[in-house]
Amino acid sequence: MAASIPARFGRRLAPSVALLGVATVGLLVVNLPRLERADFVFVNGAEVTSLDPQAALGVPEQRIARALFECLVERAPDGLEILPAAAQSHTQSADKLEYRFQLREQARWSNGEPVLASDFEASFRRMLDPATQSPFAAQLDVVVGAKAYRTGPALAGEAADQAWSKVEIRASGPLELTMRLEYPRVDFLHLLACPQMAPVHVASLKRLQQDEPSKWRRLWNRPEHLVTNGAFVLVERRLNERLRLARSSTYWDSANVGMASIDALSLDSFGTALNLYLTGEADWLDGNVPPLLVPTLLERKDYQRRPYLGTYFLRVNTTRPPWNDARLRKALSLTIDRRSICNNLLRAGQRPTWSLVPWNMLGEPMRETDYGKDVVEAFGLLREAGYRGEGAKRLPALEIHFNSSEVHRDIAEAVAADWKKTMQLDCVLVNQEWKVYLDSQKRLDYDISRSSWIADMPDALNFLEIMVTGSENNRTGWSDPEYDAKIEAARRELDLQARKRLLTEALDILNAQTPVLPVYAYVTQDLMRPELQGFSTNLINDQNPKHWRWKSGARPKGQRGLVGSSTAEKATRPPKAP
Amino acid sequence: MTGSALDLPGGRRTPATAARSRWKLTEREFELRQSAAATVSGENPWRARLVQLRRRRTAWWSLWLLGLSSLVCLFAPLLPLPSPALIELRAPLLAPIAPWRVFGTFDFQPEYWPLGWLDRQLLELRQFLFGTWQSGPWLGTDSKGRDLLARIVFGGRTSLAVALAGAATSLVIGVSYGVIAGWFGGRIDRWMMRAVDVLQSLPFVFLVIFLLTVLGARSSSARESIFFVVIGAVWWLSMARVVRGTVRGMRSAAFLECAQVLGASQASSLVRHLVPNVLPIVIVYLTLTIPSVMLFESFLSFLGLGVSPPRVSWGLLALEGAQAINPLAIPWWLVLFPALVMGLTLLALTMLGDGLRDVLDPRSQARPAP
Amino acid sequence: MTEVLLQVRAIGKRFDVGAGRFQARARASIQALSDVDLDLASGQALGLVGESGSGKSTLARILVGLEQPSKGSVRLDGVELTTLSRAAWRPFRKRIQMVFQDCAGSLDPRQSVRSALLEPYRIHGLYSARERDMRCMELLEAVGLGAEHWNRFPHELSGGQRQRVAIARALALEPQILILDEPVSALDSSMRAQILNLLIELKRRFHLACLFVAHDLFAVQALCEHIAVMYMGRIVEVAPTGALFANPLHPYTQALLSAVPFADPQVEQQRRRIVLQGEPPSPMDLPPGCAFAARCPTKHSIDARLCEGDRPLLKGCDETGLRQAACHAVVTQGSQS
Amino acid sequence: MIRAALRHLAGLVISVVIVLAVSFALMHAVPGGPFDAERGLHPEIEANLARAYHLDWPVWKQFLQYIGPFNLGPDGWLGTGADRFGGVLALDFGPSLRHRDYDVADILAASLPVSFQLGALALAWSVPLGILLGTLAAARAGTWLDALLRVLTTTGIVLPGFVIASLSLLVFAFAWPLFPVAGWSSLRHMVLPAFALGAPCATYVARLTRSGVLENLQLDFVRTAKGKGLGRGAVIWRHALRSALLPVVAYLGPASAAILTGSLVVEKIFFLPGAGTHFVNSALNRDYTLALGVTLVYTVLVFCLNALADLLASFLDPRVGGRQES
Repeated sequence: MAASIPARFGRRLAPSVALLGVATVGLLVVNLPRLERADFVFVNGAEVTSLDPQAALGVPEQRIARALFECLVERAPDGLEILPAAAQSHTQSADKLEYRFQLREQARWSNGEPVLASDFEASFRRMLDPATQSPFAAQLDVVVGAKAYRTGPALAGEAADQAWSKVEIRASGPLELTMRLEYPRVDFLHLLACPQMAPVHVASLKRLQQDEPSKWRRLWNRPEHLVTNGAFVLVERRLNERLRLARSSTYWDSANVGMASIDALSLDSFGTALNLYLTGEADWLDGNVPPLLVPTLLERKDYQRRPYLGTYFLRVNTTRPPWNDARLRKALSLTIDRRSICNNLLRAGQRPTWSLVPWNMLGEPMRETDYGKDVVEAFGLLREAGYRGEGAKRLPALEIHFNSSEVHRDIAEAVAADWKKTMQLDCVLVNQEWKVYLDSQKRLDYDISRSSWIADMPDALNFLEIMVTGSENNRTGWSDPEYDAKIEAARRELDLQARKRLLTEALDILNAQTPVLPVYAYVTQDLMRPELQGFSTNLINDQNPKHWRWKSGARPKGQRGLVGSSTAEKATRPPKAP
Repeated sequence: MTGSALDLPGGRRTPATAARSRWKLTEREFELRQSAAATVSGENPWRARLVQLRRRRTAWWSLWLLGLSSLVCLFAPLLPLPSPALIELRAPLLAPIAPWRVFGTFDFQPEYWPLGWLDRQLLELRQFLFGTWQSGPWLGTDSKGRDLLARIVFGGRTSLAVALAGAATSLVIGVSYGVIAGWFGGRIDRWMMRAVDVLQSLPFVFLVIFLLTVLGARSSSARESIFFVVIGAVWWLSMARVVRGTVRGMRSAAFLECAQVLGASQASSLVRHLVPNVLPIVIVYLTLTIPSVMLFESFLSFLGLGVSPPRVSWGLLALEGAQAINPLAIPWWLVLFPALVMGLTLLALTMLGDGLRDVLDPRSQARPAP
Repeated sequence: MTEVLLQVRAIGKRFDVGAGRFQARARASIQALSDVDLDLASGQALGLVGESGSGKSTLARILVGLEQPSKGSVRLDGVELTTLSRAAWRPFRKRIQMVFQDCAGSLDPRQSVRSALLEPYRIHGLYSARERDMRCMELLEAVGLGAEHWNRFPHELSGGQRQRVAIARALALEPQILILDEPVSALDSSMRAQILNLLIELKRRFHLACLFVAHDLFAVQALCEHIAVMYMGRIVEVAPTGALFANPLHPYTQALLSAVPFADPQVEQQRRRIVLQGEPPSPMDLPPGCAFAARCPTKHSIDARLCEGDRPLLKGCDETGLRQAACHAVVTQGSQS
Repeated sequence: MIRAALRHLAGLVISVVIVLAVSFALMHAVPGGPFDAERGLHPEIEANLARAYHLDWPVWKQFLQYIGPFNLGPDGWLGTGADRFGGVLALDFGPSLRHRDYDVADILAASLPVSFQLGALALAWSVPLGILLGTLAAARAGTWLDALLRVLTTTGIVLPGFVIASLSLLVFAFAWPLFPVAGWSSLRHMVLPAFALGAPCATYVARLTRSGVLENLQLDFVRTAKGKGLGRGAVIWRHALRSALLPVVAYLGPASAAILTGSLVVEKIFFLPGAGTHFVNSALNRDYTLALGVTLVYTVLVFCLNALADLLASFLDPRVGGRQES
């Protein structure tokens, strides 16, 4: 093969040329515009699945929804009180069935349009519309006509308006919204304070739908299209990296919003988050601190722990013998050395709990017993059930399911060790990938399955509701009509004392039947700059970014990394009104 | 020469049988010759390679190191180590303590995951031999107070087992596939190799996740055994390629045709001639496969799809160590020792592989060893 | 005449070339052999001589079943061999064996001499273990190797020794027919003489019928009673060895013979050298007439159109019919002589 | 040449179809769906979602709808009106089931450049350095330098990627704060990830080069060059190295594939918004469309990189190029 001279020359140069090409292309291919460090940077956990508040399923999504949108009412930063928000006031009828909300005159959407009652009506309608597929639609079932509308056929035009007219959510004036309930609920305002009840600007949505008929579903919550009524607007969104929020100039209370810009990092690896925090590139991170680190962090001033309305518990498959015997389940529960798990394994101040409802929410005393006695009691139950003493039956081996995570594994190991020690019960640990784990729980294909429940409202009912017969969150096969009745009664009970009594009775039933084995009550664990103010300390860790502010003069700036030069003002520029 | 050799037809009077009888050996003659033959031992190619290997010091040491560590891992329950599964939350994260300061304690508690029969026997023997004596925390303890040395030794068991099993699976699949493709050639070969091409461009993380979830969801204890199915299923591709290439090169080798002329069946020439000749390259490849299987295992651990607790593997230990690193607390021993052990083993395997390649690869046989 | 053992009739072989991934059918084919007839009589040796590429090795391989002919038949004692399956061939392996050219490759590098020699017995399940050993030892002795080679491996043997082992192995099953495919061409000349002498001896002692394939006449001359000359897949001349050397009929044979150096310098000096002009035709595209026509020095003396247009057939050229040649020119000569 | 290209293309098409079909089948066979969550969905809403994404269809029908630009359902792939999904053949990978504000194409467009940049940087430093070190080791074969380089270059192969990443982080971000710990916005951010990702590649290239150069030094033409009086350095650089680079070039295909896989680890540790993250997460989240989209792109990518490496090898080596495949 006779190569011409240029070809030979090319051959000699080819490797270097190729490599140079790779390098330059590599450098040029992406040039992420640098962002000035935001006023406040926090680690938000996994990437938010959607900015649509009506689809805001998890904690990360709800935080962002809180920042971008404002509900009719909101919770006080450090308590259970309900404060006015988008609605400056509200009234209830005497029978507690009708609510009237007076909206603020000066409230504006980020595109400059006033926030009207009709916006809220349209927004609730959108939430209930089956085509929206909002996972929260069922929460409004208490509103007259809502259930019929959301389970009805997807309609359009005249017929849809017809159907909607039967739902008692109505803009009774430009700034007055009326809602009517089927039965009184004491926690209705709390429900409305949840981020998923925030309004979206349906009018701009409809406009976009006309302009971009094929892509509007995914375009409307891009920075250039998203219209919000909250304290912040979306400036930039980088998938799997960060959300940049900026103070909204059209917000009615904008003068009192502390942070000019906020970055929410989509980062769910604690190690990396900690690295960012320690190098000053993040100001707040919360989440599951690896127990290994807890002792080290405990010495730091910026590591804070507070009670959190969450329970870690084990579900028992009550459809599988012999675990359909409540005595055996109780024995399982009694022989878990919760104190050891909390003190030795978790170490961040989690509290042992014997009740699904954590942190004495119902005022019942936290059960303080010693493990030795519990074990003896468990032996008694076992003997009663015929699994101890003369001619005892042997307990079959148990499978403990948990999703792949070190902490879950450790707890499962500890529990298995306890049961082995006390009941000579052999346990097989089954480490499952998350979705497989959920699936086996859903199909009741397990013996013991690790679970947890985090309340989205500071209310014991929120915990107890999950064990109702047929609830999609029950997943134990357990059912008790008496329990169901008590929960149903508590839902409609307006008298707080009576309601508490009903819930306590329901809890007693649950404790006696033990379809779930509560292990510990969660704490929040925050690593946060001490200079941060306005941080909410409520039990459900419901943060409203609007209140966050730096102690005067403490605003972090010029931290290394992330500092750019060119686009300084971009972060604070409000989006243009269309 | 011409004159004498050019026999006339009359020269071949002698009947064949008569000719042969003259060549018959008597028993005595035969035994004499046999004993003479016994004094000369030919240089078996395998043994020759072994001698050559011994001359390569790094490879030879690697072989010893690997043998030794395999032995240690195999007889792990016999060693007076603390239990690798015993959680001791009162004394977590102990830094390594030199043997001359704390040589051992009498705290042994036999707490393990379900052990096999052999391991139970070994454990009993250990208790008989050493009682409750156990070595001190020479390499420190992890966040749950488990002895790191014991975990490394037992983790080595898992890792080596996974690696060996994975390599063996890839061996079986790869060799049979490669031999079939190379042996039959033609259209079969083309399609089989096309399939390998396709599979090689398949991003196999899905395969792994799929197999680990679907199969692992049912039988938890069999997770390790699923590993090698998965890994073998992934790693046989290049093995198949290599074997196929060798077989194709050898298919026209005269000694295979000789065997055919002698009347050997296809199967028998395959087993008798082809396989022994393909074996060296396979062995070389195997020593290079094992490290990558071990690395892959650690990669799976990183994704949370590794061995299931309370069992350990080196990959898992290295991951735990890597995750424990942060600027606040640096339990260096948690990352150093597992990485060191894993690194050394893989290093030894690679060196051995290099040595074996020099010695066994037919390409390198032609030229003298450097 | 002695009985005919192996009868080769009208063997033709085409090789398809250029069948690629996207072509089911071949673009062209090579005619390696066409209409080859041979008889191999028991205890007699036939030399098959020709240039490389003339198809002689292919023929040898067809005879032992390594290749399937495109047409024609090979009969051993009247049994058709070409259609036999590999398994059906097995009983005939004891009667017909082959020695390959590549003495380095024909022995498995990972087999010792002993196990190589034992292999035929193992395959055919003959004899007891001790008897096998004994026979192998005999064979070893028969090919002139000693007990010291018993445990050796091929890489420890010289080329000649390897070929001896290969011959011994071919003889292990006591065949009647031995196909020798250029058994000495890979050896240096002193080795070559030794092996040739060994073959002559073995042929006599074992009463072998041999087909000795070689590319030079000199090698076959010592062993063979008859010689066949091949050119481009055809046999152009068959003759008893002495007669062929004394009076080659076919111009190609003459050319071949003139290339053989003679030991006697005087004879050598006086000899007329025939240097062939031109290239042999492409085997993919053989001319319709005599394949040798383009290079034939005698062509011009006869009707060139006849040579180029009409393919000469192999015909008897003397009274006995032992001498045959395929040349238009020879036929006329033969009738004169 | 054209025939070779066609052959590659045919292989690619077959691969893609098989990969898509297998992945689709695998994903749907794995337990759990995209909308399963700790907090269970109301059954009606779940059914609603399933209907909207046609998850209630038989798998084969879903697959056909995914592939084809034809319309199997009453409303196309995605629910209502004009908002329908074209299918892979129309180069439409559909909407992501998890990142519900994005199309799969958007996600890929946002994340692939980052992965690509990372991979290119890793290759750009590791290959030349590997070649340099390998040549150096070969030139000084048998000396302490060779031994040192050998140990060094083996370390890169035997340590898992996450260990290298963590250690480099510990040393160069904490102990000696030269580089930021995470993020992807300036050249300084790219140093550590590119290092961690490229290290195994560099070591492998070094080993390949070393053995290649050593082998070549014994070849005839190199000896001839030496005989002509060329200096040892010149012999190595001009002659031995050039043909020794062939295996390196051939390795570039697999290397790029390895770098794509490795980027998964590095992206996670250094918090980079690359595509590797989606690769695992989409499978774990049962984000069917995204997972298939990523798989598809990676298949094409790996395939093309291998083909490219082949091409480059044949360009560099006249023997490879001139030889007809038998």
